[in-house]
Amino acid sequence: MGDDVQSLFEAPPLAEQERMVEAILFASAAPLSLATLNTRLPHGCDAAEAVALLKKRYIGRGVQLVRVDDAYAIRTAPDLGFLMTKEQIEHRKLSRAAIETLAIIAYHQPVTRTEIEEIRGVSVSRGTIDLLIELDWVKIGRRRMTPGRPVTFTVTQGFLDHFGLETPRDLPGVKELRESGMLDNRPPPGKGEGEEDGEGESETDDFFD
Amino acid sequence: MGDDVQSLFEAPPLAEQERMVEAILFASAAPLSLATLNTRLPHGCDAAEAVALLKKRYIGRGVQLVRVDDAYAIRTAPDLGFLMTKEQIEHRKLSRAAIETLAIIAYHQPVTRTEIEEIRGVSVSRGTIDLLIELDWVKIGRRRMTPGRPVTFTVTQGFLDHFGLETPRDLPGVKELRESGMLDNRPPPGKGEGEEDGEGESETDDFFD
Amino acid sequence: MPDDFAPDSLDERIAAEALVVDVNGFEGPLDLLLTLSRTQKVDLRQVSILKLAEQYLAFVEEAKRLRIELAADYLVMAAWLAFLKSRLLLPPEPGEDGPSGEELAAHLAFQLERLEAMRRAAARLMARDQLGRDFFARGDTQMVERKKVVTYTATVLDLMQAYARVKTRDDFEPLHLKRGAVYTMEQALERMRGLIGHAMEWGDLRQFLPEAWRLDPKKRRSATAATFAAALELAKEGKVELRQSGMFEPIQLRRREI
Repeated sequence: MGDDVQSLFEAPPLAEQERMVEAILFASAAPLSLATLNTRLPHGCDAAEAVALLKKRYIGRGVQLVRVDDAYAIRTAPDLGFLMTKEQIEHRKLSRAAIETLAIIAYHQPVTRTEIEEIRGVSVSRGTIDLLIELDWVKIGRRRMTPGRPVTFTVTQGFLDHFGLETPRDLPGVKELRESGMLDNRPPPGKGEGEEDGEGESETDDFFD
Repeated sequence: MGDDVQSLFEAPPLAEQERMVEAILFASAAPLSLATLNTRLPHGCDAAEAVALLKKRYIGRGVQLVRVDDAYAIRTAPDLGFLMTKEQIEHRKLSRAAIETLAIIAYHQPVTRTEIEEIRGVSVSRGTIDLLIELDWVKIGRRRMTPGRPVTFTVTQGFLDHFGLETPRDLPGVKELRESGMLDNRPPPGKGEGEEDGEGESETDDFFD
Repeated sequence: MPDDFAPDSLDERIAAEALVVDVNGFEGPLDLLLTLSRTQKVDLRQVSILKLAEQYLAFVEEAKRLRIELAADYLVMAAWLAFLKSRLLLPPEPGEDGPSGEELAAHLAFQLERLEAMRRAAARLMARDQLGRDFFARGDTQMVERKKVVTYTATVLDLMQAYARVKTRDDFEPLHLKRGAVYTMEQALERMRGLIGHAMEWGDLRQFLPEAWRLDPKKRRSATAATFAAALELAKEGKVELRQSGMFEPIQLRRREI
């Protein structure tokens, strides 16, 4: 687009952009990425700056602007949950197996089914991963570049949104677990060391660093 | 109730009441009357006063506190309505024929229409593929260098984005689906499980490598 | 399996008994080991793997005595722990390779510690504020007048299940015939309508079969059935006459004079 055409569509002032982002985020139940916001805003707007301003404005209010992965959403302040009995959704109680599998996927991602089974010491039962995918908490990641090229699982933006996490790095205790070696994929002694597990580890590192 | 009992349940400060009303109105699916607000707020609160404060706070913002009959709701500022047009989206589930056709294209791409029909065992209507193309999930690929030079179909970047995949290779094969319990279909007794699964997998590999 | 092993105290016996009764509550042998290790009342890092192996083996013995059937996983673990125990107690045979008892024990200790760590992490995760329980999304997202844009949704699960359905359909619908080998009655009817004009004399029904469908037995059967059905249809319409001299004799057909 030529310069003269662009100047016809000058971006609105930042305060106005902030209002626009406010309106758009208020109207959406799902988190919206900066890219989505930018396509919805008039030409020349900078969603990132407007979001930063808006976030500051809502500090300490009844609703907050939260970051979920690379997206943003407005959510009620957690300390006011007790007022919301009307809106509370009856959550299906997850089985212990499902909760543990979810935690292992979140902390060890990307993780294969075999690795989940090794950590829990039992096979993943039919339907557990299915359920977690259906809840939009788990999705399929890249295949592991090891023999058999197994499918891996990772957590979703929906998971982060549900548990109020900005990124997987914000999982409770993840740093301590990593430092104490609890997120290592240590091969049992006597088994061919290195190859598979070395790769597994480096991939996990990629994800968190 | 005696005075001394009431003092045990002192109303929160007005600023806190305003936060509460903000959170309740935000999360509510419908406008709420002052009477309803008062039943949801802690004892001793004055919804009318809190609503008045909140209304003032939102003046000039991207959203406003508006009165609807005798109830209150948070709504987009009228001058920003033009930003909301994208919000009205009707979600429809894909038909069984469409999702099966899409799955076959994803797993076997590039694939011709005749091949899709062979795999599905029924003919594929023109409209099904047109819809998938219109959704930007499927595109026309290269012509196959066989008699008649039929066009092939492949999935698009839009498909990968929608399904949260990096590449179509990340989709698990039938054997993996079954092993991870994502597939309830069990092979009928008497049918050699190994042979069939092996075939399914090698087929997928052929197409991707 | 050691006969001479006896639980140290009555308390432990009772605990072991309670565990046996509750065997269904365990999520596999590792979970059981973790529970048993707690009875040692020390930090997980200080747990004696030898003692733990003995506790586990005693548990399995107890389950046998009470005729409680244990899943194969538990028995596999018992065999492995018996092996581990012997490795830990006996000096290694000269020239024996493979990991030492200490290495195996250390790995088991790591597995237990990791499982315990993941349990705690899962508990902390679930204790977090949750969407729809502690904090909430916008309740009313339909804020302006409707402007319908239809989008189609499908999840990756829909996609995978659809593919699995297609790929395993043959398993479930054995009667789903391959298209290529079926000659339909409509096809036969169309062909015969063109031919009966010439059928002045009685002729075998089989001569109406299309050329390409006469050799392969499967195809011939399909074409015969379709042609026979078509002949019946034409007879019903009063266009042809049919006759058969006896059971399993050829069926004959000729045009009906009007």
